Amino acid sequence: MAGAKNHDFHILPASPWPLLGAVTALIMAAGAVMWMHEAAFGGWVFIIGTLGVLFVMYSWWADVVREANGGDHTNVVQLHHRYGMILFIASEVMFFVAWFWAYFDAALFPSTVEAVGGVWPPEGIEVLDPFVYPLLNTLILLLSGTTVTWAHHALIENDRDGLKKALWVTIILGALFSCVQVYEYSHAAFGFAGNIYSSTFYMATGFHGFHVFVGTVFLIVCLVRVYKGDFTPEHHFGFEAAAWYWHFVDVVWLFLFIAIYVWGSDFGAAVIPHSG
Amino acid sequence: MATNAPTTSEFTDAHGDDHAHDADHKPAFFARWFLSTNHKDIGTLYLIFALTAGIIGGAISGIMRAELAAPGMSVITAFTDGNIDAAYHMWNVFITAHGLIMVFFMVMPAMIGGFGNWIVPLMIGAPDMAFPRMNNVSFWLIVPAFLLLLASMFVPGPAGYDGAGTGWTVYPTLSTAGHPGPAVDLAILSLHLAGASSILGAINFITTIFNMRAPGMTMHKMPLFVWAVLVTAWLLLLSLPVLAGAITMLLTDRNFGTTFFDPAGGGDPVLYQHLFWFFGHPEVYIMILPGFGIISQVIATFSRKPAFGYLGMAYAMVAIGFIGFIVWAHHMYTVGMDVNVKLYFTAATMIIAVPTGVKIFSWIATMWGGSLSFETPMLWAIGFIVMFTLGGVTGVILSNAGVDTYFHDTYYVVAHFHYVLSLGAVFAIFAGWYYWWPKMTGKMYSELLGKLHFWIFFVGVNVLFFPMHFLGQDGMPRRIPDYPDMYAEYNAWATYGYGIMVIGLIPFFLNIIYSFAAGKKAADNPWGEGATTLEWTLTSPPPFHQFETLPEIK
Amino acid sequence: MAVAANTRTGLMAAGGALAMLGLAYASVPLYEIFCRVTGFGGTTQRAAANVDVSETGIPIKIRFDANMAGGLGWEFKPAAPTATVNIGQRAMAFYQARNLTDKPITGVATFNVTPDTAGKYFVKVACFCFNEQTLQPGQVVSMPVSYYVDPAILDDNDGKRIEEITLSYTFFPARTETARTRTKTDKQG
Amino acid sequence: MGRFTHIAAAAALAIAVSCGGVAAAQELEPVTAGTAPDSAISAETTADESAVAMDAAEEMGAEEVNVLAGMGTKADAAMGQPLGGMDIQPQVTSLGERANNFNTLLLIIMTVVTIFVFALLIWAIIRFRRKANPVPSKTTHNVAIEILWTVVPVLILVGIAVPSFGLLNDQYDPPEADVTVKAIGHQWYWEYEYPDEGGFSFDAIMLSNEEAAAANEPKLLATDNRVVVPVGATVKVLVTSVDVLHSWAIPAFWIKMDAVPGKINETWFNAEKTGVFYGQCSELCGTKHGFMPIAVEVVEQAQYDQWVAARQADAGIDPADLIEADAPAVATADAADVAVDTVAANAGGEMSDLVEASTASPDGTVIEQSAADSGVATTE
Repeated sequence: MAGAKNHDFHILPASPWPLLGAVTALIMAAGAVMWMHEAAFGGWVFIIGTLGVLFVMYSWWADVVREANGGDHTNVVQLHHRYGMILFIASEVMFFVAWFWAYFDAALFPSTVEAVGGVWPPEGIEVLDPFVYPLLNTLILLLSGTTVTWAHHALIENDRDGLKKALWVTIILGALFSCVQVYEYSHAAFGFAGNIYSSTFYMATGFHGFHVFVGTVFLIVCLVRVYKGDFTPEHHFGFEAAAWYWHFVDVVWLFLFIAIYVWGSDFGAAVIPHSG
Repeated sequence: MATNAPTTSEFTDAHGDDHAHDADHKPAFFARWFLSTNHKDIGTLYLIFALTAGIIGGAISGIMRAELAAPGMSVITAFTDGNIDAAYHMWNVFITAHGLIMVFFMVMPAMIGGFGNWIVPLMIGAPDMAFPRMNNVSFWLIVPAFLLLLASMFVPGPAGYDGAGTGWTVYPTLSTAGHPGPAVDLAILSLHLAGASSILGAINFITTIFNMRAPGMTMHKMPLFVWAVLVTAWLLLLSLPVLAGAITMLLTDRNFGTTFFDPAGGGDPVLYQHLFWFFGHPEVYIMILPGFGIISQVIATFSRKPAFGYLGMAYAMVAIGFIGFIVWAHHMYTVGMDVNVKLYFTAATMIIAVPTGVKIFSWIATMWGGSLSFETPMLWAIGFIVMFTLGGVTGVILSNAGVDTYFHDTYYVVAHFHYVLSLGAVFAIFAGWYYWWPKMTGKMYSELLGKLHFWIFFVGVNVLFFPMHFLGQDGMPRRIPDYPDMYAEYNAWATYGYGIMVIGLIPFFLNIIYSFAAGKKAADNPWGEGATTLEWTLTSPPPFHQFETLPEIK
Repeated sequence: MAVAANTRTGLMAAGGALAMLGLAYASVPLYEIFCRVTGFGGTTQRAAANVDVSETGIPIKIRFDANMAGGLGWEFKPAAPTATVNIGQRAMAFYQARNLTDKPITGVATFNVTPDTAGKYFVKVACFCFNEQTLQPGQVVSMPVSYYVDPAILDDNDGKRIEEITLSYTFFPARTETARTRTKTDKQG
Repeated sequence: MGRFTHIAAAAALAIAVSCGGVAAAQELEPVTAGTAPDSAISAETTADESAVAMDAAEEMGAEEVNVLAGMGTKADAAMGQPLGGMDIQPQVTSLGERANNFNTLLLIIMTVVTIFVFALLIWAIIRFRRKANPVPSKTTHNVAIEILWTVVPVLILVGIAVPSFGLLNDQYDPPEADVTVKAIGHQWYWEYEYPDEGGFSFDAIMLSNEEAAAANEPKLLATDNRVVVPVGATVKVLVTSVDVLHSWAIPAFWIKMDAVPGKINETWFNAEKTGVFYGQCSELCGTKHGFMPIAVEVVEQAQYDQWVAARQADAGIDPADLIEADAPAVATADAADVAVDTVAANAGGEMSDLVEASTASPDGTVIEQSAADSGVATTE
């Protein structure tokens, strides 16, 4: 046949999702502004836009899954996906760099610039004890990192039962993390607004929490796909991407734990003799 | 397969797409232009978008230049029923919109979205981008981003006035406490969408360039334009998320009571400037690096000689990209930084001049010994070298923190960055436009109109921007709608220059019409022996799906 | 085979978790030692009240600067604009605030030190920084700052050239929701 | 008319204040130092007041008339303001002169570089055009020249860096300040304070075009009140803001410093010539960013003293008090304790650290004011 495709790249047919995604993103963004400024129905516009975006994401990835199962994802296309995922995670890392930057800007130099009483954590802030719930959460996440690897090995060895078990455990651990985080937030001695400690604390850990949520959903999608019979020992990039993402979330948490919870607690104050 | 009535299954059922095997079978209009997964069509959309945004951004600068033509408020007051304070604010809205539009919606879409999309797969011998569908969402996301930015001009900003008058840098606390209305929120979300678009595009380009090079095309055989886009994509990928973080902090400071930039809550307004310029300085190179790539291709083509010092050229761009990440605070010499910090940033900034010099000299060395002809793209490329050199040397002067104290936030800086961007980037865009026009459309343009465009534009922009150096030396601050009388003369010159530049654009638009209406059919390679990259081996325009059989590079 | 592999993986996971738990708790004393040795910790910027600093006899001028922002209806100024102290000498300065309105107003202070280089060497032993202050109508309070200039400034090439250090406070109106509006009754642990 | 009423109003204020006519001063307050940036002086002065003031102006004589706004130094079109030319404004500080010279040096180096590049470019265009050179060479490498064009720029930059770093260091390194001025940015005017002269303060608001023309000052640059400093003195400027970012800049002194809310920045200058020097806000600060100029009047020391005295009288400051307040005294532990207790009680007991701190210094902490002046908290 003239013009026959003699390569392994994936030439896609036209797709409605990008355009629809942009339209729903516009609705979501406009709705967000309306909602933040308390315009009539602003919250509803925002919700409709968000649901639209979620619908587009679902449909889009449903197409990707269909294409994967249909054999379109040749080795080189899978390689693309690997690169794509790594690069996406790299950009996510840089996103967290901004939050860490804000945190350290305030925490490292409290005496020269900041209005935090010359100390970090600021005077009057009753920080969370790092070795209670944060440590528990660290262990939960680290454990989930091992269980997701367990799932990966089970998948490679075609042990579907073990895969399901390990994924279930990972998802439950992820959910548990989120629950502990919510519990901790709701019992923190400081509110969200009004000072730089709570700003950096809640936004950094909050964005991490959001990523945990996304990662958990990603794993749930993988689990559903496992039950539907997707993934083979050779071809399971969807799962690998979820696992990578999960490890990324894990590593970010370790930095948060060390920098914000431990170093940034008055733990240091407790061990260094000073006026208090 | 009928594509004019799109349904989900039709576009997603990968197994029904027999047409994918037919190189020139194009989808029907709506599917082709709105639901595209074709890098060339998406590239075309980007170019049309950039042209539209450029006209809007340029028209805004026209109003600004008209206002500055003479001292006193005379033009913008016409929009505000003579209310002079409202006119002052509208001025700020205009400078903000002009900056954001030109950076995010003109230069970047044209360079990376337009030429990058169109040309990179052709140059590396790839059938398309790595993620064709994601490519389209990159394009479509900048449309709502642009709409949000335009909308922000018509909703309340500071008390009593409409629009965000914060400058494109959106510094707090002017952008937080100073603008309680929703305008700044719309601008922030506009940047979020534009940023998401660019990050997805960057992922796409890096993956494409790493994985889809034709057999035999090693990294060190890639055309310099591909190198340029690769480095640019890395800069986008690593710098834009930091901006996303910074403007998210702005958003939460504005709406949810956080105090990242609010000193009353222990925050620091200067933190925003660090975050912004950590993005903003790489952004400068994001805008100019693809231009470097285009110029390298054009100069080599019309010198009929391969690029001189290929490796030096490629790694100079890598070096510029890398150093671009560690010089950000030279935009902040007057915020009250420690003297040692200023010393560091002065030194680091000056170092950038070295790889930049390597590029300039290598371009001239490419011409050296060549057999030069001066078709329109070559004129733009030589014009680029002239303009970029002038912009570059003022950059070396400004890099010295002790000197910058005087020039910071004056017209000297305005002149400097317009020489490297408005003249550097735009000249590169025009060079690429004429260079690839025959390839993209299959039609030749008129050399006469093209040269007319170049010469009038060249004179115009120099009359427009060169006097700004004098204004800056005389101390005129940026971002002011009215000025002391002594600045009148050179401001008048600048406004005349704007007029000449606009006249210069007439042959540009005429040329587009002429080319479509009466242009000669373009040969596969209209530029002859000097054009050695893969796109010239294809038909003009290339088939809807090219390289169905991958080319082999020896 | 698969079962054995699973068991092994499970054991490894459990072992890993245990090891990390152990490490995490072992890190408490390790961290403590680290902080003792390096002085690195959450509160290094504030000196202990009982730390001995040797007085050098080299004088330096301290300027006290006071600002108000955001339309706070106070008068706020240093009791004296400047003081000359010896580097290393413990000294105390006073600021005065007066509520000029007929309503109680709560302010919150921020401070900084200039030149930038001096920031690391200007040590406040105690101050009213960041503490919210509520002033009744017409009330005047005097706010003390106890400080010293670290003699290490003399070892700093930029620092030793400093003739005068400015300590600047700015009072902002307190925000409605602040750190202390929530009680700590439910605090974990 | 504009200039006349301006002078008249200032004179009226001077008389009112010096006579202790507080009520009159309050009435006239917004006219000269009004906080509404737009307050047109002529518009707010009634015909009667102008008439009174007019008489006053005649009685007082020109020099004293302007005492409150400044010392009446005439703006010099050749210095301290834009000249309308291509050049850097003439510098009146030695550091500014030095920076200017350095800039000129850079400009020369850069011009040479530019001419060199353009010469190469033009030569290439002429020599290697198609007609002149139909067969292109195939040279693509020349290691020697590539090294050369990397190393030579490096050497040039190192050559630039040495004086550049020296300049930066000296800009940072101030001699001890003779006069300290605090500039506080507001949307959209500057407020100035002289902390060492009793802390009097005033606002500097841009003159309208008509007023500036009447006063024979450059429009958009002149202010109703000027910062007055002595010639040949080292003036430290503390810059801060109460709302958004501003930037305090005087081109003729080669200084520019951002005003950041919640932060104090410092810069300094030592003007070697008398005259009036203008600058403009140099950081976008909102609607009237372009209309909050800075005017510094450099005068002889005697005139400066005279101006300070007038300002102090205006603010009700007795210079004799200042000398006493600056005298160091040893505080008794008691005095400190009382103050501490008062504040601690007020702050809800969160000053415990401080109490400890002060009692833990039995060796007699030195504080820099008399015990009486330490304002042992008096709650009213």
